[in-house]
Amino acid sequence: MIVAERKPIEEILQMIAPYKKVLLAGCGTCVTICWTGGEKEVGILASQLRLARGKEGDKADTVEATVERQCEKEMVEELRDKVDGVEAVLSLACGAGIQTIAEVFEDKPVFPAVNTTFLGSPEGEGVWLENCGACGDCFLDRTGGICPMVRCAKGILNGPCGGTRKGGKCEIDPDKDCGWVLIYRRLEKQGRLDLMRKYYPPKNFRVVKRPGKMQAIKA
Amino acid sequence: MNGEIIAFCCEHSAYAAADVVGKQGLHYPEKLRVIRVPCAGRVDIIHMLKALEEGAAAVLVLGCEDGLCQHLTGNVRAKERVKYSETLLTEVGIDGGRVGMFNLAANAPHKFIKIINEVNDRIKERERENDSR
Amino acid sequence: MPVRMGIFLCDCGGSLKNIDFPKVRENLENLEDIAFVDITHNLCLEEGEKAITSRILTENINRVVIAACSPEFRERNFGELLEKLRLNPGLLSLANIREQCSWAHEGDVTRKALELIMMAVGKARLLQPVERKEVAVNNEVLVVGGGFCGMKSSLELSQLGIRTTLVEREPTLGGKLKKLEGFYSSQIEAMIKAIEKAENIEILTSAEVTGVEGKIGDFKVRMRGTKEILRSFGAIVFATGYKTEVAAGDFPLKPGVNIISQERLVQLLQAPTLEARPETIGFIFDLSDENPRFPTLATLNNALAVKQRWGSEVYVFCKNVKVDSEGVEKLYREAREDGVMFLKFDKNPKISADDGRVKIDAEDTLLGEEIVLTCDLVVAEEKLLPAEGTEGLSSLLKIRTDSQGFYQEENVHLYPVSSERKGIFFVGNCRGDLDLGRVLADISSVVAKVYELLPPGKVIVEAERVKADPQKCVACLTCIRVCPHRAVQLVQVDSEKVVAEISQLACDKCGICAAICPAKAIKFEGYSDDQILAQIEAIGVS
Amino acid sequence: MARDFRETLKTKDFIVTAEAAPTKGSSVERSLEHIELLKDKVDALNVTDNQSSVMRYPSVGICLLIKEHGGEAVLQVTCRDRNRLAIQADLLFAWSRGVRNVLCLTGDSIDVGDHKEAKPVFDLESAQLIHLVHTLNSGKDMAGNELNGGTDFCIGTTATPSADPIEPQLVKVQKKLEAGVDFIQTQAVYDLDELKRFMEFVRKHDQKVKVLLGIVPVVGAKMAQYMNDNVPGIFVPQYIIDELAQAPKGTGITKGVEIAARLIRKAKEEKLCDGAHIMFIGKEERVPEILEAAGLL
Repeated sequence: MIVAERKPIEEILQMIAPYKKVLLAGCGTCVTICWTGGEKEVGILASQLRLARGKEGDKADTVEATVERQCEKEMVEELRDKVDGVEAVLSLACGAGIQTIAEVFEDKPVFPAVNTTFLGSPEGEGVWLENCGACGDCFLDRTGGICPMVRCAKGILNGPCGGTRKGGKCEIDPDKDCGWVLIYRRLEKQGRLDLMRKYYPPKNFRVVKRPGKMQAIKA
Repeated sequence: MNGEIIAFCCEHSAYAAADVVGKQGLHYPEKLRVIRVPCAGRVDIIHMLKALEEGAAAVLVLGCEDGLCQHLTGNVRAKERVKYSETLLTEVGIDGGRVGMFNLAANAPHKFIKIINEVNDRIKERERENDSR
Repeated sequence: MPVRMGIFLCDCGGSLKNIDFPKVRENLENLEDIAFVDITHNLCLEEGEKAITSRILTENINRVVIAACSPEFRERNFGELLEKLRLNPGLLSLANIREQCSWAHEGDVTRKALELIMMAVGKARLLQPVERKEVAVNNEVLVVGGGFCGMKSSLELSQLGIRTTLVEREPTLGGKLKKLEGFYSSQIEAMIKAIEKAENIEILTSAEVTGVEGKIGDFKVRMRGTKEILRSFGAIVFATGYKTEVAAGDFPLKPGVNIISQERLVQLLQAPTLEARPETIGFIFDLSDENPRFPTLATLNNALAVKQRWGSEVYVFCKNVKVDSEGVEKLYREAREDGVMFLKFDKNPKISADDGRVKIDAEDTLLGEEIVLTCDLVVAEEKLLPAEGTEGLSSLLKIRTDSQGFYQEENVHLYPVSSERKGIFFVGNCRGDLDLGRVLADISSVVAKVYELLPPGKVIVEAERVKADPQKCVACLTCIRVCPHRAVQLVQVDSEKVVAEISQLACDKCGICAAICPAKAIKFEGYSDDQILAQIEAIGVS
Repeated sequence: MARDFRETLKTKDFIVTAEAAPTKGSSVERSLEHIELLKDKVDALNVTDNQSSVMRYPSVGICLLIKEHGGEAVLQVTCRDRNRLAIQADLLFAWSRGVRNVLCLTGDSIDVGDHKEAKPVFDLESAQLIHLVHTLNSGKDMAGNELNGGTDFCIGTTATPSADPIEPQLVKVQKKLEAGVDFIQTQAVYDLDELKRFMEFVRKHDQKVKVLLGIVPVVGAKMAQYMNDNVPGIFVPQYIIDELAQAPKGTGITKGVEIAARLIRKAKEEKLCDGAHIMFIGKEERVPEILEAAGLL
């Protein structure tokens, strides 16, 4: 799923400073799950904005709404009445959602309230781990299902760099595991270390031609 | 609202302690408004923020003593949420000290009074500071 | 249906003098959805019940606000009364104007009382009925552990007519007490016979619990014995006991032929023949300051047994014999009277090997002199530790253990035998160092709790007090991860969407899930977000 | 005039190289001093490439200076700051101007340096870089195009014999050996048993490659601790930290020099490896003392 983090409040306050009435648009999918942009967070941010602006004597008027998937035009369309009634939209969805809402309501200024950070999965309660770089050329068959592109800080193939810390931790963060040590252990357990001993030529970065676009085969 | 103190009180501890205050004929400031909750862990960030938006001088979450929450983690989570609310307030230049979490047992009416009095004193002090400015 | 609210104000027999009730009524009467505001004098008495009854029967109201004493006293009774009058108790909202208003302040508090009532009114407007329904539960209980504690629990449950299955890891029942010499082992034998005779107790020996799924009323328990067993139980009582270990860290010499454990000593005592009768035997405990109760009992019991059986010189080196457990004082006196010597030390004695024997060099604090004793046999101090497998079982059950690895922390709310999961109980020494008296108290306690939670027949639960809205739930698993009572699970609705479902039986109504749900999909009726916010909004409005 | 390093590798019993870190800025005087001081005392000077991800004067620039002043240079190339186009172009340039030796590294993380907000490239990593140099040596570029004049670099790479766990590192070393390298220069090693084990592994896969023991003198207990905590791939054992801690105040550098020389001398005497590579960063002027104490002058 897509993981995002809320932007610093000063940045948000600055973006919406010129607007009296703002719609805070949440998304009910990934950003809800990662505790960043669901109904609960929309409520908290709205309240925080009202408190901040109220203190300056510039009472903000907030409207709150959360749609199931903000990256779907049809679902965003449900917000039309609410969008019509405000001067700007503050979206708590991922970049895809923000762009969809901006496209559907072309005339309305749309601002991001969150930074979309990575694709990941929960590691435990309230902790998410990046584990996919959406590189377009999946390598997981060769690495025991652990992606070196994102689980390694440098995203390198062919094994660990020389900077691995004691106990198989990453050069840049002793709290994070070295992805290649994880790969080694997994493959060792499966008796498939041969896969790691193979040389892999430089990655093809042209697999996804930017801007990316995918056309499913029409049935 | 007009400068009230709102206290979300866990019914297993603080709410009962507040009752004991009354039963023993003890007192706390009249501006206290207790909202009964089943556990401090029920209190959410939005409840605290909304109370401040409405004009509360301070918002307290009062739960069981550490390690003695009927629901094990309720008071710990409450503390984390209060801390987060504090951050949210500080971020926008509002005194984070206006939210607070305290732990007490059902049989601790004096602690209950002490908490409320201290919070009330801080509110008064802040008012004085603001007046003199 | 539009809100139509009845308000009862109770002046507690006219004793709440600092509230001007007529004024309060005047202020409330003007609100649009109020059917009536009654001032009553003693809602807790029969006259109060009559007052409520007649009004509700005639006024066709659908919300009730009662401003009176703390909910501690009458909330339940008011709810029951409403139910009798065919009004859902979920539609009742209380204002505590006595303990938390009239009594807590001097001087006139009419304004505050009015405000507290306004808060209750604000909440009442948003209340929804909470349906109650009967659910079928399995009343059978699984007792894990066939020692004294497990056997006694099974017997007492069976005497109440509750079907019990007793599972024991070892091939025979009896546990640790069976291995103690004398009085205790004979009692255990009698108990085993009683269990074998009881019709509603099933015994599974050489079997272990390997999996527990589900919730109170329907725990699916997997057990491995001679074959794999999968059975459903309504509740599980763990009486898995403890183990003892020679406190190696505190003991300077390694256990061996001359330095033995209590268990080894009992083996020697029970052996038909003895190679060589030990002339001098030393018992040592209190080297660490923990001084556990059960090993104290074992030491005294065995010291006495040695004295009586072998007639050896018996010395007990100790700091302070903990005799606060039942029967221990008596045992201690008996041991002294029979000639067991107790030597008290402050500084830990020096223990060294001495030509096949063991030398103990201690400073006796009572005599104030050094005592050097060479023993043929030393029985070492033992520590009380969680039984083998406790860690595995606790992670299987997703239940916390304390810092020493025993089940159950001393949480006042759960004390003594409940756990964070409804229907799972811990009794006896698997939850810490208890003496027999405390173990017996645990057993009575667990029997009462099981009976209360799972009475014979069907159980009435509030069907949807805390509920995840399947439309709003995004199945993020947050509630499942945070529920301290493990009451939430994923279910499929309409054979497609997977959502969280809260078991009303297992749920302990804390609302942690409702607070944390990022989709705001969980509603705790009576403490919902809008009901809490309505109270906040009512403050200062009057 | 210094000897061709590839020749030195083939013929010399115990090879010695030293690291020359470029300065931050355009003034190269200090580098020149170091070059003059060391060029005849060591077999090659090895120039770092934005070492520790700290932006500096380019490696190739110092390599050219070394050549101009009659020394032998090893050009370090990391994959952190350049993609495959830039790396190939830079290598062609270096070769055309007389640089004959290249050390292939992945490069430290951007995060450890002084431009933490930069975009890390890592289009390639060290094993792929070795393949790339072989490709250029064969007269072609990575896309398979014929080059108008190729290269014939002597190729080296690095290894971390003290890594924990070591096994994943060895997998990588094996790949590099299979790609073909003339020499390996190890990360700092303080425990010669680790070096021995590493050599056994290397020799199992490659009899010809020359292994230079990496020497990073530590000049104080605090520094050693700092390096353990912060410098990737460095593990100073406790006994050395203790030894440094016991040294009288102000004699840290002397002690560090002594320990370094001891390690080199032992490695040479016991024929544990083929040479040493000294990295005395910021104290290049003291390198001769180590050489002398190790009996290499």
